[in-house]
Amino acid sequence: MEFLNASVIPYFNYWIYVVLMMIGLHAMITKNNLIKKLIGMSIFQTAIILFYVSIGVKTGSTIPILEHHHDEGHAETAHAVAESGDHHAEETDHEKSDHGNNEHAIEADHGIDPDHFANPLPHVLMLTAIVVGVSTLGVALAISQSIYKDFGSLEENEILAKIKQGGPGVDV
Amino acid sequence: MDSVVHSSLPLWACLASLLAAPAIVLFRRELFLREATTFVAAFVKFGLVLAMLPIITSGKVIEFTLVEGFGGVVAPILFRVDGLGMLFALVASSLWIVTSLYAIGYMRGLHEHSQTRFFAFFAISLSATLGVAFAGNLLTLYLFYEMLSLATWPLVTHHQDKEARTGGRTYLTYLLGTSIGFALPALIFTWIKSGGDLSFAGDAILASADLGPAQGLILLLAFCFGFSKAGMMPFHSWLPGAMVAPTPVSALLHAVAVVKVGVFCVIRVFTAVFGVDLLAKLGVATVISWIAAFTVIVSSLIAMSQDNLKRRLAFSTIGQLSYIVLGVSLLSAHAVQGSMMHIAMHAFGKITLFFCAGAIFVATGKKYVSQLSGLGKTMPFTMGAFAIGAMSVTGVPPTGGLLSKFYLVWGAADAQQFALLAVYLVSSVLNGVYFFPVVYRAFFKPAPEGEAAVEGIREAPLACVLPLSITAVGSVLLFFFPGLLLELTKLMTGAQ
Amino acid sequence: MIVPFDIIILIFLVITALISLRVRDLLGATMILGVYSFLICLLWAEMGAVDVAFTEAAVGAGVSTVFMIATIYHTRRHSSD
Amino acid sequence: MSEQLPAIILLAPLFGALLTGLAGNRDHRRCFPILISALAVSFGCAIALLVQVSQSGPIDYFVGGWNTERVPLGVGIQLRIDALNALLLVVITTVALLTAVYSFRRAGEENTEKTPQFYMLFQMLCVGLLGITVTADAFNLFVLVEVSSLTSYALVAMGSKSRGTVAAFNYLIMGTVGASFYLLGVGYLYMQTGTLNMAAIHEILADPAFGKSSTVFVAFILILVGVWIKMAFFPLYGWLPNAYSYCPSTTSCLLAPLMTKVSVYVMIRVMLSIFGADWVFQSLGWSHTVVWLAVIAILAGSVLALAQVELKKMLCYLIVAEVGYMVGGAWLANHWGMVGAIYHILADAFMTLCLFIAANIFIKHCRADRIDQLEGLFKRMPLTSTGFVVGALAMIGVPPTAGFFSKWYLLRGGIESGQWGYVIALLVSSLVNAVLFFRIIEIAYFGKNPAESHDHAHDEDSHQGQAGEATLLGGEGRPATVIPLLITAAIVILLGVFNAPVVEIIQQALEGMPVVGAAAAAR
Amino acid sequence: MKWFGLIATVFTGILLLSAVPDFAAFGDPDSPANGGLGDHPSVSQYYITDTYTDTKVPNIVTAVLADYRGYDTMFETVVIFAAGIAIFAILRSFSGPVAPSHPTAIDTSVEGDHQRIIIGTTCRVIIPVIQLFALYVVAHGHHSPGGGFQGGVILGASFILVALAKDLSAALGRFSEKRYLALGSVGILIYAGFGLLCVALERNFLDYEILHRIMPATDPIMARSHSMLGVEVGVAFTVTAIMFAIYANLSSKGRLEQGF
Repeated sequence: MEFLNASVIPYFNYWIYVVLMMIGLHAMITKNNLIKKLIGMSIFQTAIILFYVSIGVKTGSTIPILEHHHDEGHAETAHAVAESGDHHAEETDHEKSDHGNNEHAIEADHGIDPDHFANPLPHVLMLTAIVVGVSTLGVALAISQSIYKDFGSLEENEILAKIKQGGPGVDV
Repeated sequence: MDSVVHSSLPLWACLASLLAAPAIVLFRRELFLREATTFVAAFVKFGLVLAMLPIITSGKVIEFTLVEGFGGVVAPILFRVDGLGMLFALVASSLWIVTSLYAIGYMRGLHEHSQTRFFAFFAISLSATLGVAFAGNLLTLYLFYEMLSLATWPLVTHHQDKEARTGGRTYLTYLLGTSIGFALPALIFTWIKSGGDLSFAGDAILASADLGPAQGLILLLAFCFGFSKAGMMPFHSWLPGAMVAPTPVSALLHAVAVVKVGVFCVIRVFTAVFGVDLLAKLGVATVISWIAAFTVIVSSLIAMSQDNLKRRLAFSTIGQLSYIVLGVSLLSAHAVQGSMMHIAMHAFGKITLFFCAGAIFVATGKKYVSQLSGLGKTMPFTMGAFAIGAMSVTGVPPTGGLLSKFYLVWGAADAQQFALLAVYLVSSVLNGVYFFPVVYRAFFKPAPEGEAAVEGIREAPLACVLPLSITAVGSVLLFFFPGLLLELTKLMTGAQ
Repeated sequence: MIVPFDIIILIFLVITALISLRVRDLLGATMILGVYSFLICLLWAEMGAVDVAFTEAAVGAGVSTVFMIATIYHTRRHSSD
Repeated sequence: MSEQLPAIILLAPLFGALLTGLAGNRDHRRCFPILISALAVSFGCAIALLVQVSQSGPIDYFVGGWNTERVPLGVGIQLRIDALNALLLVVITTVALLTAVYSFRRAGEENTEKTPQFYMLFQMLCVGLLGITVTADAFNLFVLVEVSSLTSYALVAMGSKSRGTVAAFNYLIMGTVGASFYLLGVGYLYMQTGTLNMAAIHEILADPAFGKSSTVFVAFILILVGVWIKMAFFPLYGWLPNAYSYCPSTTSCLLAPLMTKVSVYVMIRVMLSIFGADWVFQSLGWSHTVVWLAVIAILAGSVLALAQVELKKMLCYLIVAEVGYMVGGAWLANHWGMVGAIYHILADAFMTLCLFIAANIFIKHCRADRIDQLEGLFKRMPLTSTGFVVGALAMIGVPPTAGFFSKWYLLRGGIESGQWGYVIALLVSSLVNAVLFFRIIEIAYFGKNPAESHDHAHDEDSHQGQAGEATLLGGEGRPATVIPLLITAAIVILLGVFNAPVVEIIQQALEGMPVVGAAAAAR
Repeated sequence: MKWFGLIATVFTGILLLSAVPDFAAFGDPDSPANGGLGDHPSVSQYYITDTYTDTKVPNIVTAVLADYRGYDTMFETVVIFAAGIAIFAILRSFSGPVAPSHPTAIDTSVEGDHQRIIIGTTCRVIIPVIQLFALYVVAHGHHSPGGGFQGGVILGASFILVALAKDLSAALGRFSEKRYLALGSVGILIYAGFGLLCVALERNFLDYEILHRIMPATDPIMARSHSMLGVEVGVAFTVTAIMFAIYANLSSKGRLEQGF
């Protein structure tokens, strides 16, 4: 129980991500059916995404979207921001003031406390990873359809047996 | 110190035959033009070599850098002509002229196929040979050494039959295997030990390197076996295998160019890589001496048992090559001089013998010693030349072989190596034992019954007989006029 | 700290993953993979990664399930393992 | 405009691909000019970059202009071109250009109705490879790896051979595992350092506190294993031989020289630019183990190559062995080993290209891919054979080809670091290569075996009928296939003869990221 | 293979777990990734504090995605596009129509036509809503979760729904192969075109700031914001096209006839 409290509970996300990854990897290596391999691949990839997202979590933070009353018109705020951007260049230290949900606090950027927002970078990266994942899945499915057309099967052992026989559909 | 002349002559001498190769291919339909090209290239080459001779004899050295080395990254590709290189180049390029003539007679006489390819690769091989002769550093040497192995492969396997295939396989296995397996690592090790210097100029490369006896021995063995064209046992069996080649190839390449490139490299290793002083200090050269001595004796014994004439000659060559290696490993000035001279003397003698073997084959189709009875009557010129060649190789006056053997024995005496001196003497006797029965059989045994019908002189074509006569005369002349050779070899040993 | 909600979802994730790999009916396996995707998308939303969750909902639970079904439809529904 | 070259070099093939998609579908003949011009622009950029870099040092390029004073490093994506990747860019664009010329009409025959798609994938693959090379952002590298992998899966699967499809599936599974491992490794690094920029990570990891960090350690292993899978390093090579030998010929000419080499580049980049030599060689201290793995890779690759009867398969196993050369060289942990590994990347790319083009011409010509069916080709196809022989000699390591000099540097590194196992493995593999290639040359040179001559008699006749011996090049392939081969062969030789300036540039690259790091030098 | 797989998996698992105790605690705002290391402030802090001043986009993820790391996103789009082309290249077959007698794995025989009517009507009602929502997701990505990619997927899904509800040829009638392939290219063309425009104006690739010179009524910062919308639209185009393309090919074995 002590072990649980010390190294499992605080890192529970990471433990589960490893477990999911192992499940996925094991399926990718050992499953006989190609579609099952791909299911394993999906699990494997989501596990990695889970890991990344877990890095970016901050306790007590909110989603990485600054609240913003955008009914006040863009041009005006843009102007203000441009000014404050210049202003900012001189001030380098980020003083930590209270997080304010009002327009003003956003514009004077040093009013934003980074600890109040989840880390956006892993999210961005994982958007890309998801896209890559679905693209790979699509190509893999296309290849499996093509394999099925040639071999009439999606079971790896049957395909290998057919290749060995040099049976119909196999042009070696 | 020798002064250096910068000139592109060595490059052109090298390129003369290389550039001829495409021309030969181009004229493959015009037999006359093709052969004329070969001749022109041979003469041009010889002329270029001769043009360099006065510079060399005046004690200078010609250098030419083909590709620069950058900041010690890698050695440059560089030509450097000195006495030894000159000697070798002279022998190779002069004999090419003769061999070209002989090859035309031989190839036409036997109606060989793919003559164009034959002549083209022959020319490339000569380029590589001269490249080795003129190499200015170990890298360049290695480069042309490998080029020679590869360029001669199509010549060895010329017949393209099963035997040629096996012979060619052995040939490449031994030559490439040893050069990649031993010579290349030895080369790189030298490069590291010497701190990035591979040049033959000046002091020996490893003269000031920090090298223990064990390392030195391993390195030396790696070089000597790596340049297995020198035919030291146990890496000798490529040479008998290569005898499947047409005779002109065996004659020029496997009596002169290729094998001499091997011993040439070994001499370079002894004199320019290690340096006599270092070897004397390490005391490892005796190992090589004994390996060479073993090779000399054993190959002579094997030669006696060979019935195939060309194979007998091949084993004789192996023995003679080890003479040279043995001589240089004695580390005495006279022995080294003798070794260098033996390159030339043996070249003339052995090429004569091969020419004769080929001429016999062209005229009668006979390959075996036991078939030669009575041949002296039908082919007197050929067999006469054979006798002279045999004398030269054995070391009987008045032939050039005597001189070089004399220097070798002298050197052995200088070095106080009387056991090795005995090896020289015993093996000379053995040489006689395996050559003179051939001559005796040809001249004094009656022809076998079935062939008695042949009357008068039935020589091979003139193009075959003329070259062998020239080289036979050459062997004799070298006995009487060895001045140039002595001068060139002195340049080398004097410089040490 | 981790809220119990997380723990429950995480455990369910493992269970769904195992089931989808165990089930021999590929159509069922795909459906359960959809459930898995949906669960993980909930988890991410809870962790503050709304954009990722949104994408996963659209892609993992939506489109890729459709892609898989399209393939299974043209091949074999039954898997040997 | 010249400061925009790092972006343009990738954008040219990208726009090429898009234009091919828009314009090529209607008329397939438009594809080829677009391809050539796009790659030519890239090639020009690569040359210009190489010149620029070798004269005035590395170029930093910040996409989106995120390099003002107040923006910390790593906020935007940085492209960085030093001498190392400038060389690689030249190699990639040259190989791509030569393969493009080779594909003229060939691609159309192999993918009749999908020619535009083939060319689009071709160009996107180039985009991916070039992008991998120029980027200085660890995550961006992953994205571009996926661009190149995804296109290469498709290129492999496009072929008409059904085994190619199966191979593509395996390739995809392995490739995804590899890329995912890399991604995971980058995640671990990000977790410890908070940035994705290679230089920034390097700066943080230079702190000795990270020498013992198990996270960084695991990150390194993950990245390394991921890259090893991608480059088919020995125990992880399973996907490669089938994928490269059952794919269409143009694809094999493009993938075989480039994919593994670029992965090796990534490994070197990760070792030197992200983790740094100090960390990799000193803190980790694994170089002996990895070099021994490389030794096994070299020997296994060579032995497996010996066992093959199909020409392209054999070449594929040789790639496995060559990968062992490069990994071993990079892990010798000394200057010359690294120089050798990098030089071998260049040399091997052209050697492999040379052999694959020649092999493909042979195979097309004989309509057979077994080694023993290549009889008598030298007589019929002297030019192609010359190209093949040059490639073979380079593989064996005969001077003055590039293969010799890469071995020279690798051996030098091996001897200097006392890794005798590696030295011996290199030599053994050279000898095995000699056996392999002379077996082929023998068959091709000697013509048919007397025993089985009747089988192929008709084949011979048909060719005699077509061309006979009347013309020198009667039996040759199309000029569009033979010319790139001869250019490649010439490059193999020239790269060898003029290796010194190339090595000079490599050394210049290594000045920026020394192999023997400060810690080792201080000891 | 089974044992090898198990060993490899377990080994990987142990390796990964071995590093877990070294991790910063879950949710720690001061972990290196979140809070930075000593004198190296983490880049994510910069994103959170400065995105609004830099770009005027409240959704930090969108800003990072389309601007700071826009280069990544462009290639992410290229990945999608490549996948579409790849699937076309692998699967598309132009051979003549084949009798639809091939056995199908899933029994789709619907009992009677009335179900089809129900589905058809429902789809007719909801598809416009879905498409409208998709456009909203694209356009509103600056302020709320979403953006080009999510919107594109939804838009693509709406076409897939058409194909599911009626049949593939009906969907292809609205969105033909020629069109979706072109749209895929155009999407990236828009994205890369924005980048190239910046190059043409002598700034670095994708440095949108300079575009205020040619965009009416903007300043450098709003130029960033608007350009992001532009590239998101490009992403949406490509994703829409390719999602549908993938489905169309997968569901008809590359013949683009019936589908299911």
